[in-house]
Amino acid sequence: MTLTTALIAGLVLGGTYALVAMGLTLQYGIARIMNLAYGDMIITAAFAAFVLQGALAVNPILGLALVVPGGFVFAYSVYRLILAPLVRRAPDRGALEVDSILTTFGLLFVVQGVLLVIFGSNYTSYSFLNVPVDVLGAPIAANRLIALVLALVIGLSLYLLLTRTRWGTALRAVAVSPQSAGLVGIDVNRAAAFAFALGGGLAAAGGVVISMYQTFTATGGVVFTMKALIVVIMGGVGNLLGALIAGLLLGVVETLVSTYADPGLTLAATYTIFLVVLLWRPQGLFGRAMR
Amino acid sequence: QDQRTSVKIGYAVSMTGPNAGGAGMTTIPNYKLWLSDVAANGGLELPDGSKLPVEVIEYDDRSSAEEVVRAVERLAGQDKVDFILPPWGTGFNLAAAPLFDRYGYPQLAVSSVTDKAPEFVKRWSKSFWFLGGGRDYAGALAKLVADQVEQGAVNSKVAMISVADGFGIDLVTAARPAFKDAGLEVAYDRTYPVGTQDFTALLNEAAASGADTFVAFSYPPDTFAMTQQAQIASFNPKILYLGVGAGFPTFGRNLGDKAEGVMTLGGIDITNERNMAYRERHKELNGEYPDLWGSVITYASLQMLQEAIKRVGLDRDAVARELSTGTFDTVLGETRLEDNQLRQLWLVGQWQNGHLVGVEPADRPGASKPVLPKKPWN
Amino acid sequence: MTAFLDIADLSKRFGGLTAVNHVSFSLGRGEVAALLGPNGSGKTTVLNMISGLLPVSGGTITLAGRRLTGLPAHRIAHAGVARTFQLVRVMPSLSVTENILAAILFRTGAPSEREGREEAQALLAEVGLDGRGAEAAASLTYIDQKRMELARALAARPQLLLLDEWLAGLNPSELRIGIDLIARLNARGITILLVEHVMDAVRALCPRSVVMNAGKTLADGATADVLRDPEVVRAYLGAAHAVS
Amino acid sequence: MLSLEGLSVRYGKHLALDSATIRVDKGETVVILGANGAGKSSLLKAIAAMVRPDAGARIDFLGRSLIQLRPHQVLEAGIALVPEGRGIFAELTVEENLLLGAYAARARAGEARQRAFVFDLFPRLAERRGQLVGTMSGGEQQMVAIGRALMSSPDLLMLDEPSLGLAPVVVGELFEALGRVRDAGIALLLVEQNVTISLGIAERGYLMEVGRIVGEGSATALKEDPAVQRAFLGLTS
Amino acid sequence: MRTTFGIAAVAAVFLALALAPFHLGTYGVGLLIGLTGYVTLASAWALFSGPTRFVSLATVAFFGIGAYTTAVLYEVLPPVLVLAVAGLIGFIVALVVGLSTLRLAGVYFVIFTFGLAELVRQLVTWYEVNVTGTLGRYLFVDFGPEVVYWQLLALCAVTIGLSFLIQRSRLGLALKMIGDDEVVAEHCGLPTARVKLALFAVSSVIITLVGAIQAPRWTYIEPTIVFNPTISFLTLIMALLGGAGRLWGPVVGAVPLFLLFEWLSANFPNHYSIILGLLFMAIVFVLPRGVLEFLEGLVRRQRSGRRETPFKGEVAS
Ligand SMILES: Nc1ncnc2c1ncn2[C@@H]1O[C@H](COP(=O)(O)OP(=O)(O)OP(=O)(O)O)[C@@H](O)[C@H]1O
Ligand SMILES: Nc1ncnc2c1ncn2[C@@H]1O[C@H](COP(=O)(O)OP(=O)(O)OP(=O)(O)O)[C@@H](O)[C@H]1O
Ligand SMILES: NC(=[NH2+])NCCC[C@H](N)C(=O)O
Ligand SMILES: [Mg+2]
Ligand SMILES: [Mg+2]
Repeated sequence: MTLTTALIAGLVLGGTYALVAMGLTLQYGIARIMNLAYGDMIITAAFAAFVLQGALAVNPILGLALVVPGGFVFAYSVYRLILAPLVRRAPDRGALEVDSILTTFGLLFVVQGVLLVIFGSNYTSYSFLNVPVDVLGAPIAANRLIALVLALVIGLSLYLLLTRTRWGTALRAVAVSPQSAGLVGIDVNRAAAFAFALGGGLAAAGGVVISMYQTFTATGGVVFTMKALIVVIMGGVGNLLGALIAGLLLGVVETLVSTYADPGLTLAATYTIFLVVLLWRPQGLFGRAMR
Repeated sequence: QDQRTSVKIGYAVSMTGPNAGGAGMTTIPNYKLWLSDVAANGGLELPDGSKLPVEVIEYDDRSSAEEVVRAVERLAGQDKVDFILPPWGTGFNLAAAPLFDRYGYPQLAVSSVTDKAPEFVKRWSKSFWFLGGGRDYAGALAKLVADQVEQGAVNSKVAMISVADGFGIDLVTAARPAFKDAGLEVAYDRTYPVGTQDFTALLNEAAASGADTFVAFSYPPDTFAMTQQAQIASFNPKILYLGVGAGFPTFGRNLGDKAEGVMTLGGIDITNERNMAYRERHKELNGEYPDLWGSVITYASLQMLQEAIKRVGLDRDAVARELSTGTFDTVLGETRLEDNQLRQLWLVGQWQNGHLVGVEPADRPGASKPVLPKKPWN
Repeated sequence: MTAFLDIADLSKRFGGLTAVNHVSFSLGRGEVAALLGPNGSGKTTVLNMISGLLPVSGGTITLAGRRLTGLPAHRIAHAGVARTFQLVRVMPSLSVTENILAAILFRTGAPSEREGREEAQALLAEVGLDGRGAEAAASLTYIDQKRMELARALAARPQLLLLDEWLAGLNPSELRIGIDLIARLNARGITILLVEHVMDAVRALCPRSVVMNAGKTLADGATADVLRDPEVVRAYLGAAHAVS
Repeated sequence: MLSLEGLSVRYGKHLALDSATIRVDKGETVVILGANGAGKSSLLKAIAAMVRPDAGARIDFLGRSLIQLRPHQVLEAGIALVPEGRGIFAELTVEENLLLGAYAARARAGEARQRAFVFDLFPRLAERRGQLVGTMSGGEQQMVAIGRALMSSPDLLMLDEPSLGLAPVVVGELFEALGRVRDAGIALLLVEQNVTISLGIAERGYLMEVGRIVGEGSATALKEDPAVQRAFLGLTS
Repeated sequence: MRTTFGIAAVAAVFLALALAPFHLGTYGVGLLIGLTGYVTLASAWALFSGPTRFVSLATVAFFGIGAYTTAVLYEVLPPVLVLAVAGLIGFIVALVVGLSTLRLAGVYFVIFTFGLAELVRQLVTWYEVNVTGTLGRYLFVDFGPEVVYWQLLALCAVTIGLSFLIQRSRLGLALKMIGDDEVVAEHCGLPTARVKLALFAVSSVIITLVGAIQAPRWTYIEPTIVFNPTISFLTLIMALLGGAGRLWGPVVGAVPLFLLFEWLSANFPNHYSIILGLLFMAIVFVLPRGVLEFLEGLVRRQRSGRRETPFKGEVAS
């Protein structure tokens, strides 16, 4: 396998990681909710895509148009109904963190339980667009390529939105200091709900795309949550571009280790890279250091 | 004891957590099916011809060894059930084995693949092992490939990958000497971690090794991912052998024609009408066909239990003895255990005409002939 | 006079920005001096390097002949340096007394907890917080938190006290009390380096001033002279103050 | 333009502000004097809806009640607060802080003008547009905070100890700038310990003591008041 | 005086617990093992993470290391030495982890510790696969569950005793200082790095011992079994739910939660997740400050001392 092929394969793999992580970085970075049920939202979207394409014969790409708004609305309602009261009562960030960990831990079980009741605990998968596309001489599965493209498009456009527009800056301001955000006329609750919902939409997009090429089970959400968290932290909390780059980096590292070292060490390498990055930059690759 | 109005049967399986996928495929649906069959039959029949309804107690072990141990303690010590059905998975069957033994319950361990079964039988006399060991599967595969080499159908090189958990490692450790003894050359031999999603690199390296035979001792998510990625990479080994998951009904359904020729552990004898009937009933009750390796054996083991109870009653020692020595009529046909192990197994199966048929042991009645080389994907 | 605190060629860079640029000055034992300068000239950064909050980029800091540069903050504290912060830092989940006790119990030669508590009461009284010991530190007003911070700094029995705008935000009558307090501390032999923008206080307290501008030393000498220096007036004091 | 009555604030059981009643007329500059802990900040925070006052208060601004509004709505109504401790966005740049200052709908039209005004007032901010505010000096951060508040084109600007931590030259400039803000027709409500200078630009003032308003008068009258002189103007020797 | 009485009462409870196996069946003992295991884990976790607020997800790394040590050494060494070696390994790993995490804070620390646990698991797996060539070790012991229980109970008593002593000493204050503001703590003369390291090591050694003691329960030891991240999460959740900053917080978090898990999985195996999740959210809403403070509130309100189980009374209302 040539280096180019390995690199491309790595980027494609990393595209998935990045796609999944960006929603979480919005939810945690801006809405300040450590959402342990994030992976289960992804799985839910995967099942939704599965149902759409199986029972209703809706192609998953079109399915995105349905599932992503669904994820948005779901996350919005979750925020408004369950999380907003906690945000309101939390005296400080630490307390909110504890509360949100505990609550979304509960939510994780609920979502998982509902999926189990509906779909059972079986492995689920379907096949869609599993056709090779030639990228610089490397055959890449079209469905995976979609994940990469989607990650890049979403990542870059959200990044521009967040850094180049007033509205995006306002979202970041909420992340930095919700107290002061109110003082400049930002409706903090709405901004946080929106960011959380946006994260939900991204989770849904991730879920749909992942379902196109990956086997999933009702109970497999935790894996996504943790992988996403790793990417988010490595990139720097709340930093979309960081999540994008960290995701791609991890993908590339895994593929390179798998190709040139030992496939048995891919995950070990992932975690090593992650740990090394944090040791070198405790605030993540793109986190802003503050005293 | 004459006033008893029911038979209590309990089990703890992984309904949640990482093991739920496996249990949800091989174990839970078959427990459900059997219980519903028994109920439809008016209950469990006893030697005197009377029937007692089954009272079921089920626990979720949440994929945790400590939980499964405690659940079995609870079934035995607290609920005082008459029989305990085993949990899913090699590790959990072993975790529970000392308790089954201590409390004198026969343990009909199905979803566990272990070469140590003979030792375990010595240690725990009421344990029964139904799915063979790594050496059985690896040996059969080695024989099959060696035959093909002899016929000149494939070269003698084998590329082999395995998942780094108990199952994958057991099989690959058995396969190495087995392939060597069969005169095969292992040209590529790598292990990947559980949860790996991307096999591009592995498949490319395997292809580059020049082997005509590709063997993956893999787990369902890996098996599916690998299958898809093999198509993308136009990876077309003449013999393609995949691990757990290649015998799942979804595998055949999703791949359609492309599944033709893929080999894996297990398989069935499609001329066995009772097995085919079982499959339909399974589909009717659970909404899905059973997998083509462990499921039918799980069901058969339960039929044996049922029959043993019918023959000797609810005395667990007697039931264990009967299971050891008796001959049973199950969906697998005539079934009996040797040294508490089921040895009549399909060790290699191949997808042929939409069915996963048993091809090895080739001399077993009902065996199909392997069709090789496997057609390229496209 | 041998220098008690000696700062030699001290520099601090933040990425591209040089916040402190080859600054040197020294204080004699028992001296009280002001470190002045426009906003952003690097005063707090100098204090941060002395107290060990920030590592230095270059230069050395010595206290009574002992090199502080490179030591972790707690070792510097044990060497006799205590400080307050420009933006107060309290330990919010501890009570006021515990905030003080913290510094008492971890200084060198720490007393028993009982004695520590008594000492904490005395310190609180000294800064005007008597009777407030049981309150949560977070619920004090900003100014009271500053008082508490000073008590905490004193609890370490420092030889060198660094005060970063400790007098800011006091009204004139409170300011007088504050100035008296600092003068009292100095009379006890504590060497004090204070960063302050309240010129009345500087004039009242500090015979000597060092003025920084854009990371460099602009002037160093008797306060009266320094404050008349046209450069200092232009960069720091402004026309209004030049008159007085 | 702003008038409030019976405003009380409690933290737990502690009554920090006890039915305060004040008013600020259009374009007027009002200063609030009081010892530490008197409740000055609490008063401003209650107006800005950063703390919930007790029921029964009345806050009217430009003919509209501010009771029950949330902070962003108060700003939208035309009141900006430069809070104690500045409340800047430490992890954003100067530029972004100012951009957010003009987040409110009411601010958009005059944004360019206000920005020019702010940069004119604080040239340092123009030099440091790209710097993260968290890494700026205390005084620089104060400039950001005031600049940001001005960006919303407020009708009433409330400042909680704006001179805190500023170099003398900047304080001079700041109050000169505040004078210009006032001259631009913006009313100012000021909490300030630097009494001499604040009474210098104010028209009127209130005196507070342990949570209550205890006095009111024109700036000149307050300067003459012996009690005020004793408490606030007694300069150090 | 009151403390003496309290200590006596606690000692009596532990004594009663030690005698419990003689009155309970195997299931009862199994239940107590699980319960004691989690109480110990949560208490040990809170020992460091409670006051310092460094939320660690490395719990299972140490737990698994303990279990593996037992699996590897049980045939070779006498049990006491096995535990000693396990503790020693846990201690060394804790020092390495502690030293490498000194600069991290907040969620970065949380996820770092999670990554670390996964790394340990991957390395153990890789070692077993490539060096020993087996994955999964058999561990046959010749003692019953009571022995496991007694060891755990002793460890639990030691852990709680240790927490008690630490909280009353100036070390307790030091930890709270670190939790509040590490910079200020340093400036108060506290060698924060050393204190953090020491406490992290103590907590980790205890966690390692829990794993080492519990391992014989499972007969078969495999990385997926002993490095199951759920253990880290449950430990953390239990401690937080009870109130991680308090001596009895982890206990009153772990006990009801553990029993709730058990009760739900027995009675609603098919809807376990949903009910558990809903209950969980309800608990967070109803008990914003953890179970312990809620209980204290109850006691304060009704001096009569009528005790209720924390959940039933609250969730129903
Ligand atoms: N968040 C809070 N929690 C509890 N008490 C508080 C809080 N904020 C202020 N207080 C109390 O309310 C009273 C008034 O505080 P406030 O900050 O309004 O005073 P102030 O006049 O602004 O004082 P300063 O000049 O020190 O800023 C004080 O006694 C203070 O202790
Ligand atoms: N952590 C940091 N990262 C980057 N720049 C910093 C950092 N800390 C301080 N600076 C910069 O260094 C310069 C000096 O800051 P410092 O806080 O020392 O000023 P100061 O003299 O104390 O000012 P003030 O009187 O306003 O408090 C400022 O320009 C500031 O922006
Ligand atoms: N049909 C099956 N899925 N059988 C299960 C194989 C053995 C089991 N997966 C294990 O833990 O090793
Ligand atoms: Mg400063
Ligand atoms: Mg105030």
